[in-house]
Amino acid sequence: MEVAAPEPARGGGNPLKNMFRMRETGLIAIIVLLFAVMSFASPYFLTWVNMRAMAMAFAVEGVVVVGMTILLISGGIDLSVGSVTALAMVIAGWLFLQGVDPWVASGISIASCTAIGAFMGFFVTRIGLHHFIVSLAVMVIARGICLLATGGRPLGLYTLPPEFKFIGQGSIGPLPLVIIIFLVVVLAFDFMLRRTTMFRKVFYTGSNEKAAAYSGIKTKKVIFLTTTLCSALCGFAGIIYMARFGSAQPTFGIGMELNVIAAAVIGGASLSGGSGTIFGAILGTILLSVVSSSLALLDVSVYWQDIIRGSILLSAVSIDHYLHKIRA
Amino acid sequence: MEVAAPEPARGGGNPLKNMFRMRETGLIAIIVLLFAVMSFASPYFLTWVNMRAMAMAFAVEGVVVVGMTILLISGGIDLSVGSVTALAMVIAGWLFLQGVDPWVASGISIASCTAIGAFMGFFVTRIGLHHFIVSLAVMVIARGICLLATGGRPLGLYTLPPEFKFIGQGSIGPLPLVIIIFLVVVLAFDFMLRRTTMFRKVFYTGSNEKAAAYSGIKTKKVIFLTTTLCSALCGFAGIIYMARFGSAQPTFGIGMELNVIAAAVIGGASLSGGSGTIFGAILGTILLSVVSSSLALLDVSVYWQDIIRGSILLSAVSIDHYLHKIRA
Amino acid sequence: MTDDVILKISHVSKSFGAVQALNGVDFELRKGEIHALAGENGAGKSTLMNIIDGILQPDSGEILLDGQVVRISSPAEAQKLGIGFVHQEISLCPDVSVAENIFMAATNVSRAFLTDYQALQRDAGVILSQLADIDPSWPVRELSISNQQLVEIAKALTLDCRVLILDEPTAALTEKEAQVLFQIMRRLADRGISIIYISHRMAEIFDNCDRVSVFRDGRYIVTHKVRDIQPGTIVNAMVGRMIDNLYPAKMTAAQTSDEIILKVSNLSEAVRFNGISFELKKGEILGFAGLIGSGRSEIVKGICQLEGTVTGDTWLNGQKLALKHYSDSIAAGMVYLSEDRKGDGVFLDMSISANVSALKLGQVSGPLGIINTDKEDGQAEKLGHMLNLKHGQLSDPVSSLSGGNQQKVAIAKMLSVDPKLIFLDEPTRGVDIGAKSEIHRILRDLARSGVGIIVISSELPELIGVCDRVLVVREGSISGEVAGDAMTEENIMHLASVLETQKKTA
Amino acid sequence: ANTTSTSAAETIQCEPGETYVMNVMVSSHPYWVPVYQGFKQAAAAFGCETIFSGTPDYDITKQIASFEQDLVKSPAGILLHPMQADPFIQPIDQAVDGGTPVVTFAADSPNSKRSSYITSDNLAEAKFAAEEIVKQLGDSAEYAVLENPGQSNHDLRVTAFISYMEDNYPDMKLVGRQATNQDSNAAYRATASILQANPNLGALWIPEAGSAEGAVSAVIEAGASPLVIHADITPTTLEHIKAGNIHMALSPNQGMQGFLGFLATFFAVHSEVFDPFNDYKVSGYTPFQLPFADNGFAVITKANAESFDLNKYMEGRDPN
Ligand SMILES: Nc1ncnc2c1ncn2[C@@H]1O[C@H](COP(=O)(O)OP(=O)(O)OP(=O)(O)O)[C@@H](O)[C@H]1O
Ligand SMILES: Nc1ncnc2c1ncn2[C@@H]1O[C@H](COP(=O)(O)OP(=O)(O)OP(=O)(O)O)[C@@H](O)[C@H]1O
Ligand SMILES: [Mg+2]
Ligand SMILES: [Mg+2]
Repeated sequence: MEVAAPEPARGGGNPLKNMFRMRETGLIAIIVLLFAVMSFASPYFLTWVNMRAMAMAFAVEGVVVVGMTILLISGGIDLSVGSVTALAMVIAGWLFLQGVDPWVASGISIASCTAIGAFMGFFVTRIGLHHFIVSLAVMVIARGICLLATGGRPLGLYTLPPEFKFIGQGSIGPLPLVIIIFLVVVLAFDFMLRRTTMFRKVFYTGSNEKAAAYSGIKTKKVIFLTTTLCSALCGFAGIIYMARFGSAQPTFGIGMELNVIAAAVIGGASLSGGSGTIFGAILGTILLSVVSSSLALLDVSVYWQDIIRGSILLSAVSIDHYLHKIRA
Repeated sequence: MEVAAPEPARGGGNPLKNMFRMRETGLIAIIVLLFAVMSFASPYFLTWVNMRAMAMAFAVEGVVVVGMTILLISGGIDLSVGSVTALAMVIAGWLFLQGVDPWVASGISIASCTAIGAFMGFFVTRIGLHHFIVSLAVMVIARGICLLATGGRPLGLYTLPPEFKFIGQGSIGPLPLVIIIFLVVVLAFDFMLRRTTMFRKVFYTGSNEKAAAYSGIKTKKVIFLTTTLCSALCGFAGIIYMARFGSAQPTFGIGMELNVIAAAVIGGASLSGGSGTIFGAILGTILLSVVSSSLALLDVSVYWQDIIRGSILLSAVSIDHYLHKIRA
Repeated sequence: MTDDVILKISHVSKSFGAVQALNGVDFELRKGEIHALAGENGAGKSTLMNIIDGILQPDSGEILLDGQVVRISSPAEAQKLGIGFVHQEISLCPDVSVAENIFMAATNVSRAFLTDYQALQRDAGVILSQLADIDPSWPVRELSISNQQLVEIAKALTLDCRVLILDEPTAALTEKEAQVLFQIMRRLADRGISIIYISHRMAEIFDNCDRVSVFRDGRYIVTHKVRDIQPGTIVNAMVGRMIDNLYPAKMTAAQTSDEIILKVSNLSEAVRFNGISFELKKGEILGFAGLIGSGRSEIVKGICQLEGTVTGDTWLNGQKLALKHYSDSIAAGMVYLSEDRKGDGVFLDMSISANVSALKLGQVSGPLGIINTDKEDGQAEKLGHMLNLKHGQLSDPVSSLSGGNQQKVAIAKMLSVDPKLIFLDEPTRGVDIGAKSEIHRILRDLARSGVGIIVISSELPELIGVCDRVLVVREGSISGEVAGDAMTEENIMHLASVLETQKKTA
Repeated sequence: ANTTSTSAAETIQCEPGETYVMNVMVSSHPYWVPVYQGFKQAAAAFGCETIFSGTPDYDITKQIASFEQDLVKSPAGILLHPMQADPFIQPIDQAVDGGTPVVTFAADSPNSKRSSYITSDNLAEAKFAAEEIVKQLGDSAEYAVLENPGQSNHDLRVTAFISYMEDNYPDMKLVGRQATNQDSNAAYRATASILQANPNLGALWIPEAGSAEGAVSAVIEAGASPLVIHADITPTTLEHIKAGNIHMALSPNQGMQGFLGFLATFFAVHSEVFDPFNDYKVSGYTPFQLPFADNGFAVITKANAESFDLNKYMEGRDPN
């Protein structure tokens, strides 16, 4: 369906790197433009406090975007990210309220989310169902477990020890720990995805599963692992949210999946697998989030916000696509 | 990604028809089983009134499912269906409150939705963006227009003339008009999709866009038209909802897209295009809807409903897939 | 060459539903030999190779490697056992670079934590340099089908294998590249590597292979030493009868007509070709020859408005054409058979009937545009029979057919519309010798009945055997024309590559 | 926000540019519209300026970001509807410590340093609905509820209703309890099924209006006549009340919520006019505190329905 424009990497140096770099310059330009416009429109925009508030708004979701991007590259998709993130909060919060040490509770919670990912991976690779339908079912089930465990009410975790809350609320120097964690996760996975042989297999599998299998790659294993990794990162994100909010919310993350997938796609990930970068996906996240934050800062009427947001999204993607095309 | 298993239709007669028939027998079996279990579990289940109520619950959404299925077959997807359906209600309702004749208002509203579909089709076929991202943007924009036009408040249309409300609330003999409309739309499109040359091109395009172009098919036109048709059917559905509820709700249909896509996929539509049937998709709709209605009829605890629904969805799809595999 | 058997297939059977693809076949491969495998389309060659590579599991029978019974459950395992496989259908990852594709198997087993892209490219460049001029940094989706085929071959050369399977690797290659491949194959065999070589081109088998085994209808028939026999023996074993005339008789002087079917004048495209002018006379079959990437396909696609923005004039049967879209071309009776069968020739997951009718649905539908499935099946049945299509049900997806039979479906699709002019791009790619001569005969009959036929082929003997006249394309323009006795491989090759030599001497 | 005027006690007024923010989640929801009108009217009385802010999404991260962005503009005070209690503790405390008083409304963050909390008493609404049902049907009928698990005020309306019934009228029988999540089609489906399973259903309590719209369609189609009572109001349910399809609606007094919300915020900012008999001076908190203020609710029936048409009310008013 997608007729991707050719991307010959004619320049010198590492051509693959060049190719990736090219993919994202358009998005960077758009974001820079947005920042420029906003700093004229509002004197508050370029303040440190506003920047921090905006970064805090996308940092944890960014961790989920990382998992989703890798899964998309391998040819999968996951609609359950919102529910699983909420479930991570609920499991850890519930255990904590039962008297379990919060660190242990978090470990169990992340392990459970990983198990959910493995469960989905099993249905996809062994039974042969499509990611879409499996993750949709799991999205509903995980939300149900959240409601069942909490009776639909948020769990107040005000009593979490300060060392634990530090994950979500503390700062090292001027930088909130949440943002540091975000940066570490993003940089680590970006590097691994670009450079390690392990993650190259993810690209091969997503690009042409048959060809990859013919080359001896255990493609089912790859898909199983990317599915599991995505859920595990949701679990991790849930724990950070819990530490940040000091509560576990059974209704957290409803509709998150579309936002996360959109971010990855804006950043160049293909819904049919085989291409995408973490860096691009994070730029997509930043774009979406900064637009929302900016509209809030400018006090745009709520009734206009959606219209403006949608239009900016559509124009940004079109411009990016156009820039990409003329450069090729 | 999906390695479609071959579907040999060994029996005699019309082989295409056989193939389609085979695809759906598994689903039919599952639905029959569900009906059997339910009629034991509740004495009210197999009553005419309950059947009618259950049918009313999915009939209008079924119209949207038809549009989505055709779009999926052509290789597209539409996340904006819920918003566009709501927008249809809002446009028609708003015009009506301004004094426009409700039939004229409905015509304008459906035409506007069709234009939105054409707008999306333009971005997909001319600019070259992916359906996912375009329809996501339109989903947000259409919702924004709903909010802007109504200030977020539902429009009370209690004063709609009875002839108009008849569309949504009237019956012909024992059959509600809504169900008759649903049946007509489904049967007409099912027939056309299976048998007409026009819709055959949709299959060719979705199966292999390049090969279709190399067969002289104007694939962009096909995609443009299926995209437009899907939105037009959303517009039509919105008008029926309006006549039925006597109100226009700007927040109607949030999350509808996943339900609708799931129904089509359960019914055998492929997310990568090229296959699917209206009949199957409607069976998918019925399955999802009857499960919800049944849980309500049995008064299952709300906290368990999601878990049970998700599990039934997953089992049904697995069983269907398995039956399909052993038959092949 | 020694006589030790490295790979032995014993009584292997495999069926797909009702289709018995392999029926108790035996096969022996010796160390260091090049062993050809011949058989009609659908004889089960690829199926057996897929079993050896672990892609398919046999229903019964055994595989012995070095005398040991082995169970090969996946390509990964086959690789571990030292089996390499170049597939009949190209299977590369379109999104990643040529270099990465070539070393995919190596990357898979590599213990290195990081991928060294520079080394990959350097090494890929070395391997490619023996084969063709392909930039290893390009994503594979940018390559033409023939270049992709070369990448497939390069990929196999990186494998550290004892048994190398090549399933019709030359189907999309020209003589020049094929010769390079044969040299490489011989070098490998001399190093003790055993090669299974599948091809429908008799000349290749006889020039390059040591032994040949023949399959028919899923059964093993016979194995011969190549030097002991004549091509006729093989053909006979394959099809169960003699084929005396491989190519049909050409147009006689008496049949020559002055009537012009197609006239092309000064056709140009921005980058891919320019100044193309030629005429096609009634009753004649015109050939297009050229090296890989010379632009033959592009010219023909340009004429029927499939690709590119083209300037210039075209007349069909005296009528000036003003085509806007390929559908106009079809309506005018001018159709194109694609060289990329899998990519744009057939709808793999749709039924045979639906594939055949795709070009002109109006032919199988009633007045309201309602498809008459009986008519549709009848049309597929008729054309399938004519082309000797081996298939199960007409409702089966095309993906269930063997490669050569898929090609026949693609040809049936073209013929279904009763065209006035057909461009055939590699028409017999992967088609067996019997069906090939049948197709050639059909082309000749069509030409006699006044249909214009233009054939692009990388197989020079085919061009020479079938065509009355051949135009040679070089770097996007026509560099010469040969006809009659001047139609020799040497003359064509000279015209196709003269510039290269000039360049070198300059 | 430190007024130095000595005559503040006589003419308490905002300084030019003194701005008050009302921050909510799902800011496009019509519920906020009359609340903000009340807020604005009170502000106008004191010559203050107002901003309506928040996030259109049901997303706590975004609401916290918008709250923090409000602070960047240094408003005098903030009237906040916190989507969840605990996540807002830190942001509220940070705001209050930084000199911006925060008042919560409709949902609370009790462990934070917010100075007041204005709400409608969901328990009182639930109790009123229960009493009304018993009054109409006697104390041994069947009833059902629709609900929206996860949204605290809706949860409260339902759970309080059920436990009040169980405690006071043990013969009243709960026969159906379905989640419809404010989706009218889901409510239609659930109500139709409940009516099937319980032909003798006497009453239906719905904690919000969106579900009520769908539920009424099902009731009318089934030809049943349970007593429908719901909370909140929309133009459509209003018409159903007028037509007698819905017995009554209990709607929180939104205008009062906003008006009182402003007053609580304003006096938290201008607390210099107030010197109460307590320890605020040594303990350092705002003297003006309302730990819980009930804004009351309206009972909407056929008789008074005309006054609750929001579209009519908003004619000629600026929603922003
Ligand atoms: N996946 C499949 N499903 C059903 N039938 C199949 C499948 N794969 C192969 N066949 C059938 O098995 C038979 C043998 O096919 P195979 O591909 O081995 O032939 P081949 O000798 O390689 O022919 P060719 O020269 O055309 O490549 C054919 O009749 C084919 O239709
Ligand atoms: N999609 C494309 N993008 C860029 N260049 C292309 C594309 N397709 C073909 N080309 C280039 O156009 C030129 C002509 O290609 P064409 O396929 O017509 O050659 P050909 O003579 O048919 O050879 P082949 O044997 O490869 O089919 C080649 O240089 C080829 O690389
Ligand atoms: Mg083969
Ligand atoms: Mg070519």
